[in-house]
Amino acid sequence: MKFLELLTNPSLTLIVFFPTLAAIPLLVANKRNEKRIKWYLLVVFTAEFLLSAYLVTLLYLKDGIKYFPLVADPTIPWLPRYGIAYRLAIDGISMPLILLTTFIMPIVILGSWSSIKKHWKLYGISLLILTTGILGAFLAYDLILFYIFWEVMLVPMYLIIGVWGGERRIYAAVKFFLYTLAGSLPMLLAILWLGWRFSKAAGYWSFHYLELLTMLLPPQEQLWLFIGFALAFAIKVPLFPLHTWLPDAHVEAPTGGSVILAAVLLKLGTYGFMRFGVPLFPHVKEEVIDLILVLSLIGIIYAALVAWVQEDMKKLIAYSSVAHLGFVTLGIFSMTEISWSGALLQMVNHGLSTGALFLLVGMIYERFHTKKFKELGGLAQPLPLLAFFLVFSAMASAGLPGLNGFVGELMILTGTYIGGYKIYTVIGAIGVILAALYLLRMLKETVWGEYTGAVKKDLHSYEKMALFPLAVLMLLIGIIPSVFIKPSQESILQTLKIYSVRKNYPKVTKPLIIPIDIDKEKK
Amino acid sequence: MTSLIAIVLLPFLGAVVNGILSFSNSKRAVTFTALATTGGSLVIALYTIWRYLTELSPQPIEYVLYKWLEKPLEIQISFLLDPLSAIMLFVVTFVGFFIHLYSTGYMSDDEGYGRYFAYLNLFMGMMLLLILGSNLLVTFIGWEGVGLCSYLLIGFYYKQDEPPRASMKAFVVNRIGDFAFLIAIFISFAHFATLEYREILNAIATNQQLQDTVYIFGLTLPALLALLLFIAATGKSAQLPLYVWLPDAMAGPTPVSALIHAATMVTAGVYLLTRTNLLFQLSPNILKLVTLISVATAFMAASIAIAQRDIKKVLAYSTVSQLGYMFLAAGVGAFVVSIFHLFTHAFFKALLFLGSGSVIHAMEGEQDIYKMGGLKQHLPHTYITFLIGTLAIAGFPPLAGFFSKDAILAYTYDHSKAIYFIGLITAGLTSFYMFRMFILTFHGEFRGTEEQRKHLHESPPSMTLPLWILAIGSAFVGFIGKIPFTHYDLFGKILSPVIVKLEEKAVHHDVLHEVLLITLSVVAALLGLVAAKVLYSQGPTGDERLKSIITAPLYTLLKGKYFVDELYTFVIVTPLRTTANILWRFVDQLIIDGTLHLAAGIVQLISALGSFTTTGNLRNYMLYFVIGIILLIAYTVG
Amino acid sequence: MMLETVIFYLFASLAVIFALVVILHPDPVKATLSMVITLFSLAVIYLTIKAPLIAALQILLYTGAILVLFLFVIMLLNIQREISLPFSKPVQLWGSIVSVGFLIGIITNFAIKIKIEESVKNYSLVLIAESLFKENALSFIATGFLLLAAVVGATIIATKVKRG
Amino acid sequence: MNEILEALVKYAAILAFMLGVVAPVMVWVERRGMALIQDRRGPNRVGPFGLLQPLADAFKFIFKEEIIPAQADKVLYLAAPALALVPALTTFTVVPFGPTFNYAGKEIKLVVIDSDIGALMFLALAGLGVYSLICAGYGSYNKYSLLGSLRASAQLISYELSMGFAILAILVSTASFNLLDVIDYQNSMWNIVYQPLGFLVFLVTAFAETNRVPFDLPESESELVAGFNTEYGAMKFALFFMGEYVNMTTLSLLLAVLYLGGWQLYPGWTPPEGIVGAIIGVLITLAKVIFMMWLFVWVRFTLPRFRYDQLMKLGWKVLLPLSITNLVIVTILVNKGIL
Amino acid sequence: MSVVGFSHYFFLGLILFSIGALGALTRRNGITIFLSIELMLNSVNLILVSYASTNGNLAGQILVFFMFAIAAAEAAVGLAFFIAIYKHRRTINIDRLTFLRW
Repeated sequence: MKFLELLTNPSLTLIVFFPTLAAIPLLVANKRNEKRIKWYLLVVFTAEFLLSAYLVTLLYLKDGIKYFPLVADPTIPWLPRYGIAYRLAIDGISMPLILLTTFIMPIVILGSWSSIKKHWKLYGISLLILTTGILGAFLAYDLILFYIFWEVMLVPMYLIIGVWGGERRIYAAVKFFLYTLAGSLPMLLAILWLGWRFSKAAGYWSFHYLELLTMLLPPQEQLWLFIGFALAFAIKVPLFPLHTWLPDAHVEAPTGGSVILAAVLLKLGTYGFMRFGVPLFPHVKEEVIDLILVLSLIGIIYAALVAWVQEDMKKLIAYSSVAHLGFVTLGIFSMTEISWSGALLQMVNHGLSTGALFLLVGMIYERFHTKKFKELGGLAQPLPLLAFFLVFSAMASAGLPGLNGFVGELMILTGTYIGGYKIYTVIGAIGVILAALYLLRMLKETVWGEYTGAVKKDLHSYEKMALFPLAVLMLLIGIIPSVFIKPSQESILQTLKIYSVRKNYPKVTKPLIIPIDIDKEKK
Repeated sequence: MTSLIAIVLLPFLGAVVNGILSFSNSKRAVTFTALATTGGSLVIALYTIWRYLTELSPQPIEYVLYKWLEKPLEIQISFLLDPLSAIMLFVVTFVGFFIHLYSTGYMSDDEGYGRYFAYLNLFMGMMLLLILGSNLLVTFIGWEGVGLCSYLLIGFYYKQDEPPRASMKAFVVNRIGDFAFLIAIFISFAHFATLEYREILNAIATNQQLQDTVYIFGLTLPALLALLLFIAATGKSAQLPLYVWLPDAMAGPTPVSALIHAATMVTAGVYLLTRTNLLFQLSPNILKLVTLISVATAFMAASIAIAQRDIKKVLAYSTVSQLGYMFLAAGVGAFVVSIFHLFTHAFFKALLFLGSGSVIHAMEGEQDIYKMGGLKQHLPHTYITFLIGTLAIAGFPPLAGFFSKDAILAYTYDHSKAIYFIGLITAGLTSFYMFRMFILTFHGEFRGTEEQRKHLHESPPSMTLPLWILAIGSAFVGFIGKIPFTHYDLFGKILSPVIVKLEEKAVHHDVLHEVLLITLSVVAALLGLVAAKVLYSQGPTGDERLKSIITAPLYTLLKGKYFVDELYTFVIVTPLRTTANILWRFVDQLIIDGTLHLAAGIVQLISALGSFTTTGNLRNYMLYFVIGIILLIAYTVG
Repeated sequence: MMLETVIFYLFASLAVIFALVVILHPDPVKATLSMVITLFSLAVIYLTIKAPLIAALQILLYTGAILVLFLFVIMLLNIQREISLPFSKPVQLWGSIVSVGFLIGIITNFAIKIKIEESVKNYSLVLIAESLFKENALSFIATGFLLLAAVVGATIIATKVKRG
Repeated sequence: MNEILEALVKYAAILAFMLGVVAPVMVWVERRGMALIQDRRGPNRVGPFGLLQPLADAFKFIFKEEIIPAQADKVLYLAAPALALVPALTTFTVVPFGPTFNYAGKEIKLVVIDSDIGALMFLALAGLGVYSLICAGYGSYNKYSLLGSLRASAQLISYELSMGFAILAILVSTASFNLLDVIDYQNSMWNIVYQPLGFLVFLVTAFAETNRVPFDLPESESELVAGFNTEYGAMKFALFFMGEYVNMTTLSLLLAVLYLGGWQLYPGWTPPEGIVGAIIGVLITLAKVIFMMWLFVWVRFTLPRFRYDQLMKLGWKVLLPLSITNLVIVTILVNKGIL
Repeated sequence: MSVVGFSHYFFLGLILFSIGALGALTRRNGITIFLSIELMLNSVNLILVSYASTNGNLAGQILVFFMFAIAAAEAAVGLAFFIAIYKHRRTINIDRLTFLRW
């Protein structure tokens, strides 16, 4: 069985399915001693991170080339009749996101160490399955497989919000589930349509991403397919009008849940745009690209303003992540190499800074059992370390130079400017001011000011362990960003080259297979 | 030039160590690290400056630390040593060190001691980054870093409710300035694929075509860049539109105000202008704008200062107006003189702030000059040094203030008579509010509470020593610059390579002309002194008399700081907040969520309709059944 | 041949009359008994169609077993005569009459269309038995299981002990 | 037309024999037999040896006043006796009572209807007996009669099942429903030898079907005051009685046909030609029937009555399994080709 | 069979069927409805057998043979239901048995 073979030696499949395998012993674990389950989960997730890190470095340094090549697992045909096969591959674009996911997971466990009180076993299992879903989605190179992993993610997340959430968790969980599902159905239609058209053009069925890339569809058709994909990803990102599920989901989700949601789940939307949205449909009309750019700009300004007047700390951060991801979509759709690498980096940055912010909110909630600004204030005096981390991550997410947020925003905005969208850059830059506005308001409401409450214990050991790596990474990306960007440069360049080759190709009236060889293509 | 790296890294190191120490409250260790690091960087700086300036023809030295970004965006972290940065380096490290020394005394009994010095060292590091950076990015990192530290330091006494609000205001207003800086970075990278000053300026200088074609909004590329950088400068150096944060910044500890809001940070704008003076010289319309704004700021700030009661507020407004002078010099093209005025201002303004610090220290935090008076005999050292400072700033001949201010006025005179006249009035106003404050605090009888009187004591040597050094500095530093009637201009000579000379300007005008200008400025200063003496010799009642002179409404206008703060909140903050609320309540919840819930409602309606048919009565079901069959048969057969 | 037609018309009318009694009579016992008679007359009609096996089975199974079961249940549940009009709300009455009438109309116009070709009847028990156990063996076994299920089901439903 | 006529003639002959001869003789035999077993004299007043006693009873029944209980459901109450006769008068049509012989060039079968599903028809019609019991019980508006009728019908149904299986076993071996074939099949050896178990089951169910003594719980005099026919007097009661006797004879006839080789003196015996052989065959069948009738009467006055639960247990838990095993054994043997 | 054609049987079956249908639709008492359904069933059997035998094939009879089994099973279970309902609700008048609804 090739699949078992893949599972035994270090391969992408192992990374993806290791958590699910680890979930099995959990099934038989005794529900009561949660302590052991917690430690087990921590060990599993750290092992997962080390495994993925090891494999990534192994692939990266294999033949000494300084960029991250496209490495694929051997494909296992699944439905040969329709060309659906189990294809996993990793390249520069998905590598950082994979590492982010596996890096965040142990932190999520540490974050929810004491905040999750009941059903740890179920919590553990849903987390493990969620990880498999996310990693699978990032690595899937077959559209159907991608869709399957895309759906697998939904259920555990729904459970996490629904079971361990706050008061209105059911409403939030259902809203989250329906929203994402409704979005992903048009995508399924689009995928199937693509596969079908490919069978018409090439004579044989295939859902392989690279093969689909060689096919060019008439512009009108491409537009509709693009809308199908864009809807699913826009909801996930979330793009402006479709974002109302995010604040509810965040406010109601437990700490661990909202960290994953912010750090990783949102990135799937943007990753989707990068991988499938843009390259597959080059002839999409200019107005559509402009529309998305305008929407992301609105997203930035709108979310920043709304965040500024929020009463609930977690909601403020939720809206801030809407703003940050507005930047990312801005970067993606200005279609320049700089803005793409900036967008990719910003995805990771946002994961780290907003993840840290959510952890801190969780810790505050554990101590004061409230997230409302009116009831908080003057944390610097009783909890100096927590205050330090809060200020640090707030500054990072506000885009202070020297920390990670700035690098991403700088590259995105420069890329957008070079991409020819001058006015958009200026409006985007205003977002930077507003970011400072609401984040500093948050700090004023929570950290500074007079503290009259009871003596609270500062950060416990596991909380420090959760926050410290995030802070270090934020600083490192800020100071030496080139180390983090260089590996994924080549893949971004290739994707954009493919995009430009397909874009320059004259428009076709019926599906046509065009050979794409990037090297021959002139710069 | 590893020394540059050492200078920059030492304060950062200090910041980290102090940060850690701040959790354990061992004051001695903190003091040691703070002074060691800043002292060390001062010594290295002096040595490098001395070696550099004494060379024959000092070429700018560039030292690349490492590549910040490679593939798409070619940026590296690199430092530049040239006359301009040397001077700035001297100012920052010299004044910085003595303020560190001073604050060991001033902050000795504050429990956030470690945290304070961590922030201060971090500030020093960031400031050095700003002035030594060889490209726009490093400057920008320093630029925002300095903003962060001012935010942290202003909000140092976070327990009270005023500092946090002031610190937030400062950071946001600075951020608006930085927004323009960011746009400048994008443009420069888009057009020159690099952020290095040298490369950008060479590219513009050599490319004639670039200088003429209109880039956008009727501005050529250099003009646009100049405008953006000027907006950034107004944000940082508190010029007219964005100066509101500086007076509120006084909520921070006094040494902070001295270091940041007098000597170093606020001067960053001037440094930036001089660094990129080519851009400004190529765009005369921008220069005209600069002069206008700067002279307006100078005059307005001075007029507000005369009606202020808080000692630090008066000094804050005086800083704003002195900065107005520096920008005025830049506006009229005399970049050397603006840097010279920056140089002298650093000394006497730091001195004045530290003096007021020791006054406040003695009066246990009392800052209202109405409640002081007669401190002459209690604080002799502070009294004398404060007097030297006031004389320097008022512009009396032997002291530094005279030389730099007079040079500025001279150049403005060449430029345009009207602006020279306003400058002259501002000079008079400056000496008036300075002496008003001086008299009210040190002369007349003590107006404080009994218990404060007992407590009155001279500050410890650790505070008075820096006062004396700065006093000596502000006394003699004037001679470095251009001495009227002579061709001796050491400062000009040092800075000349940095300033680009487009076309020869009539630098030297006849002696008579000079004499006239000097007498006029001295007379203005004297007038201010006399007026202050006359009005305030009997104490604060002088204000009523002043009110009667300049009509009541004008006085209230000045006292209320032209109500600029209220204007801003009314015009910008409240509308923004209401739109935000509308957006959230109305758009987010009502429209978007509304449509969602509407859809859900419709579905529920349809399902309710469906359940109506299931009445539970068997007979109905059978009837439906039969009807169904009939339809079926009718369809198939009929 | 006269005898057969006489027998047919006699028993046909008998069946129709007693069928009407079944649906009109308020007393269920009387209704069931009239049902016995209708089915018995149907069995006789089966004989006239030369299908004795079906007739025998009809009597054996239907009248012999099922209707006895009905009677047993009626007695067990002690169902009284229906007091008011046997029919419920008039609107449903007329509704059903109209619909049944409509149904008949459709079926008849369908029935007229089909053409029947008379052919020799080669009825024999052996032939039936053969086809029963050869082609339809499967359904034979299936009916066996069905009956088993029915038995088990009926006993459980009817005798479910009320717990607690 | 003529074979219908022929069937009618045979039907009339047997009916006359049954009602005219069997019923009165059985009444006498039963009363005398009972007396003999109970070691007392039977009725001897009316005519020599009480031979006219049945006539006397008949007169009594005919002239007795017909009483109909007030609350009784007239239709059901009156229908019951009629229904009792239905099975009685129709079941013997399918049973052959003599060998086939050809007379005046035409072959005559001594069976009323020679249908090839004779046994099945018998079972079907036997089943209808239940209705008379139910109508009687339900119609006579009397607790005891209702109870009696329900018990009777339950008994009837359960034993009908075992009888059905027993008959089935015979039919499996003869591979035909036609009773004439059954007799021909017995040329080699009578079924009593091949299927002793089947014979026993059939014997017991025969008693149950006719509600005879060991099984006459429903109209047992002592507990239920004559069960379902408590309310019936006079002629109605007579009808029930007659129905019962006719049933008895038919069952004995059937027993003879199925297990005792019908008109065969000994297994393999073929009657002499012509009408004489027929008459000898009929006489032999008659002898077997009389023996069976005597057995009925004999058993009636020796065995005690079953309690109702014993009755039911016997029916379902003893007889039914036995008959099924018998059927299984027979099918296996037939399959192997032995039987 | 020759004199009494298939149409006679067909119409007899049809009449019986309609009577059964009417009974089922209008009666209130559960058992009577059940009876009329059985009646409908038998009328269909009748038509089936008559049609099959006129065409000379035996499929009809076999089908009816199975119909009996099914009718028996259905009657058994149906009556069991009525008994259960009766035990629970003390009535089998279907107008009152309307608990199976939203």
